[in-house]
Parts: sequence; structure tokens; C-alpha cells
Amino acid sequence: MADIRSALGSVYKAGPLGTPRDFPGVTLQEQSPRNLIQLSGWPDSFGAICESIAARLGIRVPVDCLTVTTHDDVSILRVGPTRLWFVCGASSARVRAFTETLGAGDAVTTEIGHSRTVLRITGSEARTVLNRGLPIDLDDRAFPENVFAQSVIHHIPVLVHRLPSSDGPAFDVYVSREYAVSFWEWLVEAAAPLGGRILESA
Amino acid sequence: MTSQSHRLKTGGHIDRSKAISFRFDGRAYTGFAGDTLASALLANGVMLVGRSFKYHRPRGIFTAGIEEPNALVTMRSGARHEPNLPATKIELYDGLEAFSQNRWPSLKHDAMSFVDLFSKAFAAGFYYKTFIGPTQGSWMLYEKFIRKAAGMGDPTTQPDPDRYEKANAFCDLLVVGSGASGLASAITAGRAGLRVILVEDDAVPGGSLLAAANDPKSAGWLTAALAELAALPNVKVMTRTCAFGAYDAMTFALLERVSDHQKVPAPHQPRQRYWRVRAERAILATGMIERPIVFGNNDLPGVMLASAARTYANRHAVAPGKRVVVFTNNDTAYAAARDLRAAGADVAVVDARARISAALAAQTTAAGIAVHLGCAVGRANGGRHVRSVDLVPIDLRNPQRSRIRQRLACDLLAVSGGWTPTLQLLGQRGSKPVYDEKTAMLAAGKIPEGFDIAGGAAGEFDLTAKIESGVRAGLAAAAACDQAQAAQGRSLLEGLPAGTTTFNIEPLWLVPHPLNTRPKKRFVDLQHDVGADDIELAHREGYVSVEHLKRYTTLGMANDQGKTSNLNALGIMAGIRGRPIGEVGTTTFRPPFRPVSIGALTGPETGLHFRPIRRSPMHDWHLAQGAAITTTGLWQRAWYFPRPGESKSDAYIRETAKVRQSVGLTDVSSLGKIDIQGPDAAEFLNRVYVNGFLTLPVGRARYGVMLRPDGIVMDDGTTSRISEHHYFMTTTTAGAGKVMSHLEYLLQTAWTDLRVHVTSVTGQWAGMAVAGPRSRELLEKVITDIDFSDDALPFMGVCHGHAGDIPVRVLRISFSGERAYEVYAAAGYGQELWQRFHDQGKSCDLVVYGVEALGALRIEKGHVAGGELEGRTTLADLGLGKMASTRKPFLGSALMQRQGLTDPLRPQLVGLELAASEGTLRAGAILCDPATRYSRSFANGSPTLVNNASGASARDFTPGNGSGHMGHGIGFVSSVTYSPELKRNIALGFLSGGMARKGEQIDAVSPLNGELTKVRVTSPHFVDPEGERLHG
Amino acid sequence: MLRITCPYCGERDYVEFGYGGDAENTMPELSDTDIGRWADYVFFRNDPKGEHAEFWHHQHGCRQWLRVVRNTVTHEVISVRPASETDAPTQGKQVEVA
Amino acid sequence: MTHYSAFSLFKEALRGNKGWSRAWRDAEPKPAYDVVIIGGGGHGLATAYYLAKEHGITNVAVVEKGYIGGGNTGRNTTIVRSNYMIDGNTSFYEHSMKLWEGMSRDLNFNVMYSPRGQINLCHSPAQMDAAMRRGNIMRMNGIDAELLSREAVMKRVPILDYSANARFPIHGGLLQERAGTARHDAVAWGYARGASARGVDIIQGCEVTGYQWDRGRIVGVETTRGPIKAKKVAMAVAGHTSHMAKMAGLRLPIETHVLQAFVTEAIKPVIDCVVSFGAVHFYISQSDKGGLVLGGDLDGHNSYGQRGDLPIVEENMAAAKALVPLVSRLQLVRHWAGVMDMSMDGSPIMCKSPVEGLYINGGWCYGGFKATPASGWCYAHTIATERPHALNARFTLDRFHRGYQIDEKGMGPTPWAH
Ligand SMILES: Cc1cc2nc3c(=O)[nH]c(=O)nc-3n(C[C@H](O)[C@H](O)[C@H](O)COP(=O)(O)OP(=O)(O)OC[C@H]3O[C@@H](n4cnc5c(N)ncnc54)[C@H](O)[C@@H]3O)c2cc1C
Ligand SMILES: NC(=O)c1ccc[n+]([C@@H]2O[C@H](COP(=O)([O-])OP(=O)(O)OC[C@H]3O[C@@H](n4cnc5c(N)ncnc54)[C@H](O)[C@@H]3O)[C@@H](O)[C@H]2O)c1
Ligand SMILES: Cc1cc2nc3c(=O)[nH]c(=O)nc-3n(C[C@H](O)[C@H](O)[C@H](O)COP(=O)(O)O)c2cc1C
Ligand SMILES: [Zn+2]
Repeated sequence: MADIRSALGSVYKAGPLGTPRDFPGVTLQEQSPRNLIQLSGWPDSFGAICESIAARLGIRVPVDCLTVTTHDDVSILRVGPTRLWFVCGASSARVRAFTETLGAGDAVTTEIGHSRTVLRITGSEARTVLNRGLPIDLDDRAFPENVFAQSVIHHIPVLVHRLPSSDGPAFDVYVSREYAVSFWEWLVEAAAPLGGRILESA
Repeated sequence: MTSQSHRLKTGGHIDRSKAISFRFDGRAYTGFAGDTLASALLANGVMLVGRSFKYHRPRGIFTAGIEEPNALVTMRSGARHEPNLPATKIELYDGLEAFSQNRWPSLKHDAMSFVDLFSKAFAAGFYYKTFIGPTQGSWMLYEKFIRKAAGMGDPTTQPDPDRYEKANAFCDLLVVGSGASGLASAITAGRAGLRVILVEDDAVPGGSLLAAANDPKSAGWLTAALAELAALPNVKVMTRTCAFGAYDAMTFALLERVSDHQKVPAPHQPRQRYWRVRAERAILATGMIERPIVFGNNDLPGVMLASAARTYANRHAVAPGKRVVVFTNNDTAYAAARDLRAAGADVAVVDARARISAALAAQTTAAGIAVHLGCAVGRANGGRHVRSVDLVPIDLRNPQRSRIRQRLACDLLAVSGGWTPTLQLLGQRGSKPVYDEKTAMLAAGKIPEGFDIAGGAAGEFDLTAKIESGVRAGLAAAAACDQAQAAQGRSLLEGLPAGTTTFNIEPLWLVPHPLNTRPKKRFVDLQHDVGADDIELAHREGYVSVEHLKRYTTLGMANDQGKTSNLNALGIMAGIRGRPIGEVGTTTFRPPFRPVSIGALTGPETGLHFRPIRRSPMHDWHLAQGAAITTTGLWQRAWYFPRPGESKSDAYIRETAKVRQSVGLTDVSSLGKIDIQGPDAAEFLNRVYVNGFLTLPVGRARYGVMLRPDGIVMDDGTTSRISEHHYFMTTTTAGAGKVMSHLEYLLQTAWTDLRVHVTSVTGQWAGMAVAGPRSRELLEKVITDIDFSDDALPFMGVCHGHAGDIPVRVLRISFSGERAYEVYAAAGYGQELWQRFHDQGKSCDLVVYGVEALGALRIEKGHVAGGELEGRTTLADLGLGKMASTRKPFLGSALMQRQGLTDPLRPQLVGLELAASEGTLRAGAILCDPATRYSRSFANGSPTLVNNASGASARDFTPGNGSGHMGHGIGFVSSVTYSPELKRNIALGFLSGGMARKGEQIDAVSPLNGELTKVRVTSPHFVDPEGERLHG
Repeated sequence: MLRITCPYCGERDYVEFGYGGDAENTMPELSDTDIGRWADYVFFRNDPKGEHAEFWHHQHGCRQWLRVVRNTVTHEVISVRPASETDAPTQGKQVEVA
Repeated sequence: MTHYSAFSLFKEALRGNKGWSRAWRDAEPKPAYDVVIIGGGGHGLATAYYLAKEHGITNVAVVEKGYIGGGNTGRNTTIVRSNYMIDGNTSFYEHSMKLWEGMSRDLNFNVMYSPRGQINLCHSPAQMDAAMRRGNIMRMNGIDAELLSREAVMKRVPILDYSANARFPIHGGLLQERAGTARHDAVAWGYARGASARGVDIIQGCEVTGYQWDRGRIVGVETTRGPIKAKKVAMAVAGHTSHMAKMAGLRLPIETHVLQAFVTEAIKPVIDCVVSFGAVHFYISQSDKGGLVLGGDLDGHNSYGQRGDLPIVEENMAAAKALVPLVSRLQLVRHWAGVMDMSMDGSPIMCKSPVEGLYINGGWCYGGFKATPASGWCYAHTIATERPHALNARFTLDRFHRGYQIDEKGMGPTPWAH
């Protein structure tokens, strides 16, 4: 397979970021391309689909639009009332095999992995930097682990997922690929005063 | 002048170990850490700091805060130069540079000060009454001079070197103001576990506690309160931060001045940060602002608010005067008198009230201060500084003109006319303040849901009462956020003495002119030079509503928004009208509470980041090849690929020709792409497109047009059937977002019975068109598992395959009229696939082309695009009438039948070319009938357009400019290009009569260029009208 | 900042939404060829001073069209529910569809 | 009424400005009038003025719920222009322009009509083509227009962003030299003074709360100061058009929206004409007092709130800095809003209403200030003669059913996009 080219190809450079600090306030890292499979169903049969997902893939589908459930390397994000995103690593084949068993009357799937660039933001100032643009309350009470939100930063649509982490808050930000460079430039600029590091892409 | 001649030896919240040097109007001075520019200037005995807006009168420092109307200065120089900042809010830093304004050649000797002599002729609204004639241009003539004279300060024209940030925050409770009441609220709510943000405009918290004489009780309270706050992790204290706006749904706008107190911001540090805070609740502990009393020459430098004089003495350890007169109508100014006396000044109090309490009298006399009761300052005297004041007796129940009784020498006149609670943020939410007769205050009216007020804002004067009200508000907030059990605040009141502060105001707005002297100007709005006479004049002329008063005199419209002047104006107007103040009403408070730099509100959305840029997966490649870039909506697209020395037209003409000759490759990734799936997808498409979609077989694509519900064309594109229930739609670049929302709207609101899902996959797919006679040859080289024979992949066929290891979707469709294919690959492979086409293309004579050539190719083929799909054209106008199915209804099919949309005279799409070898074809030229020249007639009293040939009169019009053609013509030229194929310019346009006029010569006029060009109507299909190349 | 509580995503700034106008006007059947009815639907709107039922599209969230009742003077949002639903209004984050 | 002139100004100044009289009479409502005009904005007052001046109808009351000029007339960004392209608009707005040119002298009140030029910027070749078409139509209708190249714009307005940093580069612009600004309040006051002098009653603080009916015909109004009979009732209430129409049982092709405006501190002159951004909805000019007056897009949802929200503040400020970088270090001192009668095609409605006795004037959208004189002039004609003038003949209510929208922007029935 040809390499998937990062949308940040021309601008991404690992290294220190902004004001030098003893420890980085923010760490940024582009994630390897995700398999992202969108499944959409209709209200009358969606419950049944969710049950068969649980049965066949072993992952409970979140009830609530803002939560993520994960099993192995597959996470399910409920991005709309009858719409799921499967974010997967190597298990994508399993997920695809499952979706192929569904009839169009029950659910339809769309591959959208290439349409998003995924950036991981961690560090003690991760929330600060996100909130420079993100109008979402990231406090532990309002935005605990395994919660996500779709919103806009700097006029750019994003999906922000708070990852489980024992090591301070960590977020994956899904950005539409066309906007990735603009978003990245915004992010680096916003993070610079907080000091940090850009890691080699994962 | 000795250094810091007015600095007190001891006291104050300043650090005498940190001397700071600064410059004002080029002269060097020193101050101390903790000074503002205003306090440092006063410490150095600098009293004259500016010239007034209209009359260029000398002005000094009037307040110690945000309400400052006078002391506006220009800060910094070069690219950071910034006009109109109040010296009272500028923190001193080493190397600070400031300049006075509105004076020439110098502050002391201002050439424009003569204006003051003619002030009567420049009274409020004078400009409405003159400069009217004799000619139309008179006003323009005078206006030039008026404009030059108006305005304060000059902006820099250099780009702002500083960064600005935006930020979002959320909290349970926002407390605005960190005086005693605000601190008490924040601590109480903080103890209850609320997430609290406390904002304070000042550099340090404490509010008016900082201006109090250094009494150990209150100082101790402040220290303890601040320590507790610091220890509460759920309370965030933001200093140098102003809550300047209260918006819908409890959203507050704050301005944090991150580094304005430094010479330049530290590396990466922003200059200012603009916050949007969404709060559950808010407590305004914003305090009060003192207001002056209006009397003759009340604008002289050396006249100052009593609270300001007190602040300078107590907080900044500056004696703003050595011989002080305090002029008041209430008790609060006595504290200022005592503190100034304690600071070593000679002090006398002039109190307009006939009597004061015995306790106050005793306390004042004990301090060695003389009190003149029943007196007012009739006027101040002095040139560039107050030297003395003239006292007149006054009866507050019925103030009359009277003779001057006495003159007191002084170098500072401290005035207090009462207090105004700072309620602007409530006002912004539509809560009108109400006038309270007893305290002569505008107090809070109906408090909006979610808000509370405490301390001075709630009309409290006494420290204990302020803290109590802060605690009460804090508890109420905690209760509202369901944290009542945990809440406690009582301990904040421990050890505080019972309240003793008194107010006892008797209102006085305007001191009558003393008898037997020439009346002096009495200013109400110092910043806009609006005087009591102007208010009287406004009244005389009927501008009596406060809103008319404001607009006629401009009172309250300056940077300070009338913080010290609004109530006096109301009081004076009420007096003239003989109505209670409450009935006169107030003007509307609007954001921002203090001026906010536009840079801050912009944040990072500036320059190239004003809007994000959408880039194709091949964008880097284009840049590397030196492509010229053009902007379409948010997209940046390759416009043309110039070779060294080539102009835009050289490049696109070469590119266009090459496509028709051999093969071209262009980037179409910006096209909107929508994945449409579901059992009812065919039915859905059949409803939104004008043409039939039920019968489209799998593996085939169809060109479709969709209408708006009003029957006008909305967008066009191709939709391919990928499998039984799966379609892939493309839209125009500009139409993508609109179409996507439209489809979702239909599915979710009107046609909820349809089982269809739509998903935007614009970013998922890189798209490239391979066009030209050798396109098939190139495709076969790159994509080896697809049979590209016409049988296997006919025109409008769709198939899937691989370019080596890259999966591709291939549509055989054409915008150029040549044999062509659109190839789609997942975006991450886009550039690699593009590169492969490019590499393999070398042997097929491949050209890479941009949107300009794309445009040329489509015009040659008569394909409509942006210039034609301009939101007013119908299917029939576009020559696509036949596409509309007659066998089914579709969205827009009803309203498309309206008379105005079916009028046979509507201009329709035609091709156009020059009729002679001379002339220019221009997009935007207007098509006119050569036989129907018009002239105007004034029959029936109104202008009418008359057809010279037929004599028939047409619709009304205004005289034309002489090209002989007038009115609106019979069409226009929409798109023009040079056709390398035809070796001439060609155009698309709309013409009334349309293709029925093929072969006719029409006038294309462009009065903007002074051109009248003969054009011939042709088919819009210039090249290969039979479409042989598509198939061959 | 006007905030709308999307039944799926929670309370959000209104800039995440696209506006769709009057939600009480219902679209005629496609087969209805009556120009008057269509013109009334397309052009003539309820525009009350007070409570207004209107469509909003959560463009930057769940992409659902919502039917919002809002006061056009105070901007207070009174109820929000999915546009496709016609029963009682729902508000808040937890909507169980399955 | 004191005649205004440099001489009277000088004379009165010598007398301490004591001799000036009221600009207009503050009238008490009479029981009945020939015409009651609802709304004391520029349009209502101008209508009264021209009814009196052109048609000799002086038994007229203008009824205003607040203070005259307190609606959109007193809160708009004062741009006056006639760069319209669609037949129906062109001649109307040009007629308005002509009236502006003579207004100060006609009213003996300096309305500070200042034809300092207005430029619509273009940021792409397609926009240049569209500007060319518009400009040509203007010229063919006797309206001045000039297409400026990038260099010409640069020369005329040097403070715009011409750097490589500009997100939307300036390709050129369409200039109307005779366009400009006027002093908004003065227009209301000047017309009020002129109308009052001709016998019109101007009644402030009097809100119309309903209509009086007689056999399906409107014969007067109910107000907060009592009922007033009228042979004809004419509304000119801008942002309250839908609301007042609803009281008469009418639903209109109008949505009410909020539009904000902004002003900076007063500075010395930096920009000498009106400039409109072509990339987003935004425009800038400088007032005589020195403040930069900025305006842009609607808040985007139906509202009678008359106050704006933050996103549009940010949008406009960002646009201001993108277009004119030097504003970065200038300060916003106030922002406010008006409620706009946005019609479905962006063009006005001025005609007899379907209800006998009631006349409609509304749907002015962003552009009704410039229309003030022509609107008054044509509305007076329509009321007096019961027939539209040729100039407003196309501003009918039935154009939507008949398919004759006057859609200057090609936006279709999305009023918030006009
Ligand atoms: C921010 C902003 C910027 C604008 N910029 C421009 C511009 O640059 N150029 C331009 O040409 N146009 C502009 N406009 C549009 C323009 O201001 C208006 O179209 C125009 O002023 C409308 O005038 P009017 O007399 O019809 O309405 P208004 O001035 O609004 O007058 C209507 C009056 O009716 C009164 N009223 C309403 N209901 C009642 C009732 N029941 N009883 C009694 N009285 C009632 C109101 O109080 C009001 O005074 C702008 C508008 C706004 C809000
Ligand atoms: N100096 C005197 O002689 C005297 C006498 C009597 C009363 N007073 C007044 O009594 C009042 C009561 O005290 P209080 O504790 O209620 O208030 P306060 O004045 O002590 O504190 C109010 C604080 O709020 C801040 N503030 C106001 N608006 C703000 C905004 N929008 N954003 C951020 N910060 C803002 C101010 O900078 C100030 O520090 C004071 O205003 C004081 O001036 C003074
Ligand atoms: C062209 C124009 C210029 C204005 N300039 C100023 C100004 O310099 N200072 C100011 O405070 N307000 C200014 N205003 C705004 C008015 O103060 C006021 O906000 C506006 O007329 C709306 O009224 P309202 O805020 O009372 O509702 C201006 C208004 C307009 C229309
Ligand atoms: Zn949502």
C-alpha cells in the first residue's frame, strides 16, 4: 500500500515549541492515520444494530451522544442519534466484515478515515491551549475521560475526544483534512506561550 | 521642577525602592512601582496633560480610574503607538513613553485654542444650521476642515507587531470587581465549592480598600481575604481584566491586559487576551463612580474628583495639591478632606448643604479643616491651573444666582457631587436603572435572572455593609447552584466595627453663574466639551428627550461614555423641564464598559488567519511547481502553472490548448462530494434533481441540476450510482456546504419518511480530472486493472480499480468536452496518485492545468458555472429547460412555473463572439438591441424611457450616460475567455430571445470602459458541438 | 452568546448552528402544483415578537436539524427537539434513541 | 421657525443663543387626521413632509412610540449610495440620491450629506466581472460608477491591507463617487422640522397598539395616548413591520433580524470614503467626529432584541483588522444594534396593503437609510394618489407569487443571507 500522506506534510516539524520550560506545558503529536468507519442507521432498527454490534464485536454502543466506548483497538463514538464512528487500528477488518453483513435498509457505512487528521494534545496545559479556541467546558466534571464533543475551533470543525490517561489530561482532536494546516498553525501559535514540544508523528 | 515634588514621604501602595523612569511629551521623569502614569505625573507636579476635544482648553487629571474624561494620552511610538488612553489606567513601567494630544505646536501653546473664543458660534448642533449653501458642494468644502479639527490622536499606520489571544472559560459564578464586597462574594461562594472567577480591572485586587487611609483593620481584612482566595483552588482571580460586556445566555466578554504594563510583551506572550466566559451566575461588585458638580471653569487642571484626590494621596502617596478646597454636597468627601489634610495639605471644605451632622463637624474641625456651609464654588479661576475659587451662597432647595461671597486660594479643587453605582453590565442586559431620590443615585432596576449585585453597586457605602452584602450575594449564588449546605461566610464579618459611614446627600447638579461677573463655561461632559449652555440650547430647540439631548449635544458619546457626566446632564435637563429626574429617563448603556482594542477582539483571526484556508491534498505539489493560487470561498486552488516568464494569459492559453491537443491533469478536489446511501436514495435524488434519477443504473453517472424551492437553479453536478443503494454526488466548490445542509434539511424536516443518509466526503477524496484525446492512454498506464475501452467504460460510466496499490474510483465524465475522466482516490493517496499521473504523463505530452484553463475549456463547451449560476437564473435561462422531467414533480417545480420565471423575454444562455475583428469582449458588458435605442421623455411629469424606433414608452428610468443605450439592456455577458482552439475570444452571456437570435449582431456596451462592441450571437457550444470528442 | 441545548450534544454556542427560520410553515407535498401554496410556504413567514418556532441545524455538531422555540425579544430558548420529532419537547444531553 | 444660516448662527451666538426656537412642534394627538403615519423614523417623517409639500395634504400625524429618529434611522451606518443593478431598484435609488443632493437646502437643515465616494471591493476575477456588470448597468441608468484597478484602490485608500498577508487579496473595486454618508439624526430632525412647519403633527411617546376597523377597513389606530381616527393609515415602522402587519391580520415576506454597528474612538482623518469588503459582509467609514463607523452582517436569527451578540462583534472586528490593519490598536467604544425588516428578496415593499385603508412601507433590509427621501417621496405619492409612482411600481407584495422578485444579490428566499 502506498503511504498515506499527512496533510501536515509541509508544516509539521518535531522539536521544542515556544517559551522554554522545565517541563512542557503542552505536547503535540500527529497520530497515525485512523481507520474511521461511519455507520448510520434509522431509529426503528438502530437498537437492534447496536445489540448486534455488542454481540458480534464485543463493544457496547454508547447510549449517549457524547461518550466513547472502547474495546481492544476499536472505539465507538456516537456522533449522532443514529450514527456511529468506529475508530480502529488493525481490527478494522473485523469491523468492515461486520458492516458488510448489514443490509442498506438497516444501516449504511462510509469510510471517512482520510478526511480527518488526528492530533494528540497532552500536558498540564492541554486544556488551556484547547480552550483558547474551543468553546466547551473541559473541566473534569463536565468533560471526563471517554467523552468527546464536536465543535469548532478558529472557524474549523473539530471533534475533541478526551482519552483515558493516568498522566494528566490527554485529547485527540480530529480535524477535517482540508483545514489541517490552518488548524496546525493556529495550534502551534496558541501553544507557544505555554511552552511545549512537538513529537515525531506517531 | 524637582523630581517628584508632590510625592509624600511615607505611605501608599507604592514601592519606593523601585524607581521607574518615563517620558511625557519627551521630558524625562521618575516615579515608583505601583504608580499609574497619572499618579506619577502628579507626583512630578505635572498638572496640564491635554487639550480638550472641541475648544482646545487646557485639561488636567480629573479622576483616578476608568471614568477619566480628560487625561487621554498617546502611548508608545512606532508600530506600537496608540492614541486615546486614559493616563489614570496606565501602569508605569520603565521606559514608558507618552504624549499629550490635540495640541499644536505644543501643549502649553496650542494654536487652536482660539476656538474657545468663538465657542458661542460652535454651540451644540451649530453644524446643522450652516454650511447649507449656496451650492451642493458647500458642505464638502467645510467638512474637510471640521474633520481635521475633530478627532483626538493619530493611529499608527504600521502593522501591529503584537499578538492577541482569545480564550474560553466556564464557571458557576463570575464575580466582577474585587473590592470588599466582591472579595466577600468570591470567598463565600468559593468556600461552598463553586467554580468562581473573580475579575478585577485594576492591577491588584482590593478596589476602594486600596484608596482608604491605611487603617490596620481594613488593611488586615484585605490581606487575610487575599490569602484565603489564593488558597481556594476553585477560585480563579484575574487582575488587569475588565468585564466589558454581558451578552445573551450569561456570556461575558473580558479583556485581560496581559502585558500592557510592560514595555513590550515577553516573547510569545500576547499583549492582551480576550475571554468569553459562560457563567451560571454573576455578581456585580463593581462599586461606584463619583460624579462632579458643574460650575464655571470646572474643567481647569487642578479640579479633580474628591475620591481621586484621596486615591492619589492614600494609594499612590502623592499630594495632588498643597492648598486644597473640597467642594461637596455629601458626607463622603470629608474622608478625602481628612486624608489630604493628613498628607500635609491645607484643606477647606465648601459644602453646599446648610448643615451637617455634629459628629462630622466635630471630626472635621478636629482635623484642622475649615468648613463653609451653605456655599458653592461659583467658579474656579486660573489660566492653565486652578489658582482660586469663588464661593457663592446657595440654597439647595432653590439654587439662584447670587454674588460671590469669598475667594479661596487653592491649587487643588476636589469635588464630590455624589455617587453613581457602576451598573453598566446590567444596563447592557436591558435592565434600566431607576433614580432614587433619597441617595440621588441611579440604582439598579429589575435585576435580570442569574445576576446579583453587591457592595457599592448595590448602593452600600460602609465597609461592613459592603462585606455583608457580598456575603449575602455569595450565599445566594451558592444556593442557586445547589451548594447551600456547604456555604458559610459569616466569619468574614468577624471583628469588623459596625458601620458608621454616612452619605446624606442633597443633590446639586449645576451651580448658577455668580452675579456681576462674566459667566464662565460650565462643562458637563468634559471629554466632548459639552456644557450646561448646550443642554439649555437643546432644550430650547426641542431636543428634550434624553436620547435627543445626547445626540444633539454628543454628551456621553466619547470614550468614557459619560461615566462622570450622564447623571448631571439628566439633573440639569430635569431642572430645566421642571420634571423629576426619574421621569426624564436615562440613555441606554451599551458594551463595551471600557474601550477595547480591536486587535484583542480579533485575536489570532488576522492576516492569512482571518479565515482558515482549505487546501487540496495536492496543494503542496502545486506550490512546489510554482502555481499561482486563487481563492474560491475558503479554498485556495491552483489558478495556473506559469512557466518562467509567462503571464497569466500565456499560461492558461498554453494549458487549454494542450488539453485539447494531448492530455491535461487538473485538481478538482475542492468539488463538494456527498455520499448518499439508503434504500430510498434513488427516490430522494429523484425529488431534489430536476431530471429523473430512478432509472440510473449502477455503474453510471448522470449530470443533475437542483433548484431552490423558489424555482431558481441552486447547484449542479454529477451523481454516480455506486451500488444499488449507494450514490456519490459532486457539487460545485462554492455550493458544497449549502447543498449538504439543504439535503439534510429535506431529510430531517420535510421528508422524514425517506431512509437516506447523506455524509460529506469532500475531505475524504482527492479528485483529479484527466482530460484530452490522450487521456485514456494515460489512464491505462497508471490504472492497470480497469478496462478503459468504450464498451467497458462508456461516457458517463463509473468503475473502481487500482493505480498500483492505490484504490481509485473513475468516472468518465467531461467538463472540457474532451474525452475525460475524473479519478478519485482517498485523500492521503492523492498526491502520490497525482505524481504517478504526472510521471507517466511525460510520454503523453501531459500538461498540468489550473482553474483558469478549466474555465476556458468549459466556456468553449458552453458549460455553465459560477458566472451563470448566479442565483437568479432558471433552468430555461441556462438552456437546460429540457432537462426538467415532465413526468415527476421535483423541488422547485411548482414555483418555477410562476409568470415571472417563465416570461419568454427572460434572457437566455447564448454564445457570443466579436462580430468584427476589432473590439473587446468583456464579462459584465451589457447586451443591447442595436435597433432599440432609447431616449428620455418627461411626458406626464415623470421620466419615461421612449423607444426611438417604435415610439413606445418603456418603464421609468433615470437619464443615461450617452452610449445611446439606456436602461437595463436585454442581457449581459457572463463569462469570457480566449479560445486557443478557435483562436479568438468567445463568451457566454444571457440574451432576451436567446438562441432564436442566433446569427444576429447585438451591441455589447461597457460604459465603464467607454466601449460599444458588436457581437454575434452563436451557439454556446463553441467547440465540438456534436460532442464527438467525448466519445471518440 | 445565545446558547442552544442540542438534545444530542448539550448546550452550545449558537455559532455551531446554521439558521433555518420559521419551523411552523410546512412544506406542501411535492405533487402539489399550487403556486399560491408554495409561494406562501417559501416566502411568507411567521415573524412574531415573542415565542418563535424555528429550525436550527447543528452543523458543527451532530448535524441534526432541530426545532427550537425561542423568544425573539429576550432570546431565551424555551424548548429544543429534533426537527423530525413532533411529540413533546426534549432538552438536555441524554437522549436515548436505541 | 428660525431660518438657519451662517448669519443667523452668528447673530444668535451674539445673543447667547437665546433666540432659537423649537425645531418642531411637540404636538398632542388630535381625534382625527387625513393620514396617520405610524413610525417617526426618516421614512415616516419624509412621507409626512412630501405629503404636505408635494400633495398639499397637511392634516397628517406622525405617531412615534419613542422619540423621533430613535429606530433604525438613529442607529444605522449612514451609507448613502445608488449602486443598484436590478430593474426596479436602479431608478428608485438614483432618485433618492438626487433628493439627497438637494436635501440640506430643501429642508434648510444641514444633513451633512457627504458624497465622499463608496468602494465595493472585489477579491477575485469573478467579483470583478460582477462589478463590471453592475457598474455598466449603473452608467446606463445615469448613475455614476467607475471600476478601479487594484492600483487605483491602493491610491485612493492606502490604509487597506495590500500585503501578501491579506487572506482575500484586493483585485479592484467598484467606485461610486457620488455615494457617501449623511448625518442620520439630522435627517429625522430636518424632515420633522420641515413637516411640522407645514402643519404636520409630530407626536412622540405614542405607541400604536392596534387598528380601528369598520367593515373590514382600517379607519384609525389605537394608541397608548388614545384612539386616533384616520382616513388612511400608513406604516413606516421598519423593524416592526411584521409585528404591525400581524395586528392587521397580515403575514408578510419579511423576517425581523438584528444588525449591529460599531464605533471606535475619534481619531484624526484616516479614511476618506466608504469601503465595503467583498469577502465578507463588512464596511467602514469615518464620521465627522472622527470615529470609525463599522458595520457588517446580521446576527442571523429572528430578533426584536435591538442588541447584538458577541460572535458578530468578533466577526466584524476581525474583518476590520483584515481589511484595515491599523485598527488593531484602535479601540471600540460602543456597539449597538437595530432590528431590521429583512425581506425575502432583499428589496422593499411599498404599496397599498390587502387591507383597505392600510399602506405598507417596509422590507428595507440593510439599505433603507439611503432610501429615506425617495421612500418618503414615493410613499406620499402612493398614499395621496392611491397608486404607486412608477419608481416604486415594482415594490409590490404580490411579486413573490408572480415571480418578479427583485433579488439584487441572487440569494433567494433566505432573508438572513441578503
Ligand atoms: C446597524 C444598522 C446599519 C444600517 N446601515 C445602513 C446604511 O449604511 N445605509 C442604509 O441605507 N441603510 C442602513 N440601515 C438601514 C436603515 O437604517 C433603515 O432601513 C432605515 O433607517 C429605516 O428607516 P425607517 O424610517 O423606515 O425606520 P425607523 O427609523 O426604524 O423608524 C421606525 C419607527 O417606527 C417606530 N414604531 C415602531 N412601531 C411603532 C408603533 N407601534 N407605534 C408607533 N411607532 C412605532 C419606531 O419606534 C421607529 O422610530 C442600517 C440599519 C441598521 C440597524
Ligand atoms: N473614596 C471614597 O471616599 C468613597 C467613599 C464612599 C464610597 N466609596 C465607594 O463605595 C464603593 C463600594 O465598594 P465596593 O467593594 O462595592 O466596590 P469597590 O469600588 O471597592 O470595587 C469595585 C472594583 O470593581 C472593579 N470593576 C468595576 N467594574 C469592573 C469591570 N467591569 N470589570 C472588572 N473590574 C471592574 C473596579 O476596578 C474596582 O476595583 C466604591 O466604589 C467606592 O468608590 C468611596
Ligand atoms: C453613525 C453613528 C455614529 C455613532 N457614533 C457614536 C460615538 O461616537 N459615540 C457613541 O457613544 N455612540 C455613537 N453612536 C451610537 C449611539 O450612541 C447609539 O448607540 C445608537 O444611536 C443606538 O442607540 P441606543 O444605543 O441608544 O439604542 C453612533 C451611532 C451612529 C449611527
Ligand atoms: Zn448536536
